[in-house]
Amino acid sequence: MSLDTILASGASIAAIFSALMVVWQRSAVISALFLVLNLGSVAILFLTLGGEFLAAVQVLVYAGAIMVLFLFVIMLLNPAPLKERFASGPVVTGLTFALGVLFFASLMRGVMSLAGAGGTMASVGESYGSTRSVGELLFTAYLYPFELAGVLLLVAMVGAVVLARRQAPGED
Amino acid sequence: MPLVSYISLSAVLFVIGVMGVLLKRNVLTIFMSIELMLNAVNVALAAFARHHGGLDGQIFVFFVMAVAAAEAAVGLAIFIAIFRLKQTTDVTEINLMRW
Amino acid sequence: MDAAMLKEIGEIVVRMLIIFTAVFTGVGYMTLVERRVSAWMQDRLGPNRVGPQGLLQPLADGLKHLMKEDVTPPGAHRMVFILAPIMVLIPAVLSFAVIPIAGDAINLQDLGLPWDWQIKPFIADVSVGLLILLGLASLEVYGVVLAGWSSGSKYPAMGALRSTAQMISYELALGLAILPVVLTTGSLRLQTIAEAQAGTWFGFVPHWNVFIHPFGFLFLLISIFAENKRLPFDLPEAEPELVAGYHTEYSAMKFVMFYMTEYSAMIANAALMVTLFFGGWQVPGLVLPQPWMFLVQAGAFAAKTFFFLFLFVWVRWTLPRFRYDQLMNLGWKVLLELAFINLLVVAMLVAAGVM
Amino acid sequence: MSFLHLIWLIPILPFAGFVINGLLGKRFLPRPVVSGIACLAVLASLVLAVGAIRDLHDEQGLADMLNNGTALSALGVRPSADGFGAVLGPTDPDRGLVLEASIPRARQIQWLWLSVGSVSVKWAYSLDPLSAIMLLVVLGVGFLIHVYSIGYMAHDEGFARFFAYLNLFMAMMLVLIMADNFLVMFVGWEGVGLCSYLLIGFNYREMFNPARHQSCADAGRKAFIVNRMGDFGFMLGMLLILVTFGSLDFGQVFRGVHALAEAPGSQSLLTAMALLLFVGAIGKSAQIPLFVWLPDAMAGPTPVSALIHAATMVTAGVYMVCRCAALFAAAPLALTVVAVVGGMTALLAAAIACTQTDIKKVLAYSTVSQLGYMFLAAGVGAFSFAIFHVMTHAFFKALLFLGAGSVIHALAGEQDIRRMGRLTRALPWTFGTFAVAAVAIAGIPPFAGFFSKDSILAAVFFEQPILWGAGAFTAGLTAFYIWRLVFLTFLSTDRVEKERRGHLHESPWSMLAPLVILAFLATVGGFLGVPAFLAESVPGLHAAAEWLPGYLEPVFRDARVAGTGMGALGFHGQAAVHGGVTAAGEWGLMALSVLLAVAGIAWAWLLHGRGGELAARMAAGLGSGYRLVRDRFRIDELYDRIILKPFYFMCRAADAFDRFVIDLMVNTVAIATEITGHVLKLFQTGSVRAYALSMFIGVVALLAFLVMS
Repeated sequence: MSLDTILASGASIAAIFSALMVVWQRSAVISALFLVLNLGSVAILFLTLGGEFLAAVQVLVYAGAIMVLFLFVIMLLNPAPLKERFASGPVVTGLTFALGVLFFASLMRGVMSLAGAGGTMASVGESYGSTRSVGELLFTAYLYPFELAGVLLLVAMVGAVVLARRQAPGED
Repeated sequence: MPLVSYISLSAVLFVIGVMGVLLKRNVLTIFMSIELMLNAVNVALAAFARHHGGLDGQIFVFFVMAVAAAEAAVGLAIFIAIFRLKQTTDVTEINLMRW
Repeated sequence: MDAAMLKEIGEIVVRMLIIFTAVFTGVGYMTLVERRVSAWMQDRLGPNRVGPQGLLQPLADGLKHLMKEDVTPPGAHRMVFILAPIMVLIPAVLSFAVIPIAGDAINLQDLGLPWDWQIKPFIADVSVGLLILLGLASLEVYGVVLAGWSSGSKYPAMGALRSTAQMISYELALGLAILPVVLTTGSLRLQTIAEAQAGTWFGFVPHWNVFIHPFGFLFLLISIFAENKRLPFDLPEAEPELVAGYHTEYSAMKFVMFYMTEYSAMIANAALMVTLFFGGWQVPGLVLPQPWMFLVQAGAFAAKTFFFLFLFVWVRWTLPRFRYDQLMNLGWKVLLELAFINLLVVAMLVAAGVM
Repeated sequence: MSFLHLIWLIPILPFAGFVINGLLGKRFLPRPVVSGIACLAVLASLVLAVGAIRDLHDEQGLADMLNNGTALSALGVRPSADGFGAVLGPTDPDRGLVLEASIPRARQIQWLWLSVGSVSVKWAYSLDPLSAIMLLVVLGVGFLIHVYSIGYMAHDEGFARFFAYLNLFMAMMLVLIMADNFLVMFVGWEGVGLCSYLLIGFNYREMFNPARHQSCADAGRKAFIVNRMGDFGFMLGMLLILVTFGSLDFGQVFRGVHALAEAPGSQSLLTAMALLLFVGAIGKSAQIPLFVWLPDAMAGPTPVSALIHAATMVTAGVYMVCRCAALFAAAPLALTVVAVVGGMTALLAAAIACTQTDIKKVLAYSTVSQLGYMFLAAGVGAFSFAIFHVMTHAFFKALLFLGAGSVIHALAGEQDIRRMGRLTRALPWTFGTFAVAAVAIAGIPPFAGFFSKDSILAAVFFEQPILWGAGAFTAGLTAFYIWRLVFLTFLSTDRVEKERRGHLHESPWSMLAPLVILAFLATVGGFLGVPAFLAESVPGLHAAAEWLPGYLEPVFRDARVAGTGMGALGFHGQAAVHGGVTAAGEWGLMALSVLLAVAGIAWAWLLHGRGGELAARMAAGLGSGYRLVRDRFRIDELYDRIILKPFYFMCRAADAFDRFVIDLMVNTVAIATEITGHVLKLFQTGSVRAYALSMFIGVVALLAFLVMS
């Protein structure tokens, strides 16, 4: 077992555990914390997949910005914790679980077909996933999508400001 | 780890996320479950990118993150607006769009 | 475990020993420096009783806090309440892992030690070091939010909200202020950035980024004051309004951890400024045989860093506090735009081949 | 680097003036600054144009630029892709300066504008003798009118807006003139149309024709809509050209025309193209049947009428036909249509002008009539005479309008010539210059109008004798109506209303100076094109013999080669083809036209010189015929009857169909939808989770199906 495999396996276990806890916990804050853990684990998985830039961005953007925003909003709203763990009664919950199992089974059947079809990793060079290589691809082949993503973020920002703005009295 | 492991992990995370969306009562948790699903997809994308030896998958991950950021900003703003109106984050009580 | 692996682990341990020892000592004595310098500025004496010139004061403080009662308020979320100070301290200390303190590696044999170990001037050689630094800086917010939330009390909650908003806001300006350096250097690796600042113009002006990007440095400086919640931006812990901000309810060792975080983040940020804009460990024109080169460079780095630490203290006792809306206006409506314009101009100049 | 490299600046400068005055003028700039910017922008363009034209004819310089490769290697000289001349500038095929020394022509390609499939259109300007003449006329007259406007508009609150529009107009007109392909020309074409609309409706709040409840805005709209009809023809023509030749570039299209003209059975295609383009010209230059907008365009301020609706924009149609001379020359039928339409319009409009009582209306119909002359010239292939007349007409008609404006200004807005008279003492300068213009348009030698009009008539005489008759009669009418105007306005009896008498004053010098300069030009402008036989027999005039036609000859050389018979009449008039015509014949024609002019003036004096009794008696005697002419042949009413009324009827029919047939169908669908909706709404529980669950069920089912199958 190489170091990479140990790292990846550990991160995978952490990721699954934290994901389960996200769903299981009643308190939104604790859920959010476990989600941060999950994101960190996924960042490590990215590292094992050769995406060092991606891992850094995952930490910077997801953990550093998006989840902080979540926590910030949770604190701002500070809702009282809800009593029930799940929204529906036992029957619907059970049925949903059954559906989930069926969904998972279908997915895994598709995934397993990969194992036969040469599910090996290609060998890649030193620069694979480096900031420079990702950046070069991003600013050449994916330039338009990149610009569009920028516009999307701008629109989202404006939208968020408009939505969250408290209306002054007498303003329509 | 071989490709199948990564993809399986991705599937597991995705299903957990789906379950979270379907079962949870708190809108914020539901929203976090959606992030979970997006992450699961990101793992699969990065794994396939590595499998093919190209970087396009990683670029997609990058875009997914951008979209997630936009989504989080707008989504949370909507939650704030709803919370001001209903004083709750319980999704079963938010049904203004009912006929 | 073979010899090679032992050697490797040994090298890493020594690296960590050197840097973390330096940092923790620095943190401890920074508290003293702050108190002595402020006393000096206010024409007082300051702590001077414990040891010669009060030099043992940090130790005494640490012992005092160790023995104090650790109070957990009844409304607190116990687990998160304990987790929060850890979550602020770890990223702050981890930041030092990527900051280089000298140019070339040093062999322990050169120092007269028996081991043939190459000690690199940094703990981890990460090609995205700058991103890691930014990421760690943003992770620090968690501890703050959680501390405020888990205390179950209004003042910490308000303080945490303010801190979070302030830190998120100024992170943008901070990142934008740094980017011009990345643009001209072409690397996110801090050692590369430091190395790129070797040499001089006209033989006496050192080739430091601050002369290329004066505005970037200015914006970074302001952002860092805000990131560290130092005066004039210390709104989150403004004592007339919020008692002590998000760590109001903390006591004993947990409080010490917040205290240490503040100073280690200060040192880390000072080191970051030095590395990015003041040539890091560069001493222009200096060439020495190896053990001395390393030591002089590390010393120069420490000296430059100390200058900024002194600046932090100096400013604290010079400028009054901003109002919160002024702070937010400055961050979003002035600094962000200016930093962005600066970045645009630099990008144009780089594209035009001027830089 | 010569001025030729800078021709792109010529339209940009007025455009910059438009932007500055349009954005800042009203709020931030004082009036002297506004007018200064506007006038200086035009003046700078004029200087640039003069410089560029000088460089264009600097043969040594051109030869150096073309041949001296070593000196200019730094500039990247290379042979142009189509083998015509050489390209100066960067090695980008979509940019640079292309010189054709033989014409001479300089083409400046700015950038690749559109590139769709195999078609690419470049934003390109060209400067050759034809556009040079137009440039000088437009910029020169335009500058004078800008200066005039400073005084005329001094009291108007829309001062900045006016100059902004005026500058925009100049920019667009220059684009039109310097265009190197149809599409760029079309941009200018539409641009000047837009400015025309904006400026006609400049005083959009005021009523222009209270009797018919028309505001100035309505007049603008009428001009715009009528012009659109013509533009539609232009667009169709462009499309046909594009489809046929795969290019809109003038050079390529006309080379294509030459190639196509050789092929059998191509006549109908060429004729169609030419006629479609001519429809555009009809609209823009107010010819039958689309002339109705021009008289109403007099709703605009008088400098606008002078600049746009007399001197420049309306001649764009003539310019376009001449620019496309090669195409028209290759389609003789189309050329005949041009001539007939031109001749008819000239006669008809002159007749109407004789009966109008509004000073600007008279001049408007006069303009229509003169434009008819120009088309008449173009229609017989005498393109250079058409341009000659464009030039002289610009001088004397702009002068007439500005003079009229001066009168209106002095009379505080009075436009009815029945309430004028005896103004010579109060307005000596205005009267003097106006009289010069009147002499010029009447065709009295040696004023400008005489030479251009006489050249046209001489050319027409040998090609279309019937049209010559119409033209000659029109010349007489022209002399009559313009001198009727002079008598009624300045001489005759004093009929000015009392309260306006006191207001009477001579205009300020900013208005008079342009008048004087234009009067000078209207006097001597004709000497640019003295007929050959005349020049030879008058000592000292020899050098001036047909200078302008000679100057333009290279541009119309294509038209000579391509055409058969008629098209050859581009240069040196009829003599080149009709070798048998003697100088005596030409002398005779000239004498006849002078005689007609003098007769017209005399008749005007007889009727209106001292009092209107004789005129009134004559009008009564002519009865319904006179009223028909006075009511402008009731063409507006005719259009109402045959176009608008049926159109409204169709609208009502469509409305009814829409209500009772379409709506019924739509309502049925709507009611069905509503019922379905009532059923389906039960599924809309408002619960996000329910939606998510149902989506998920669908996803699972789909996935299961895909994986299992």
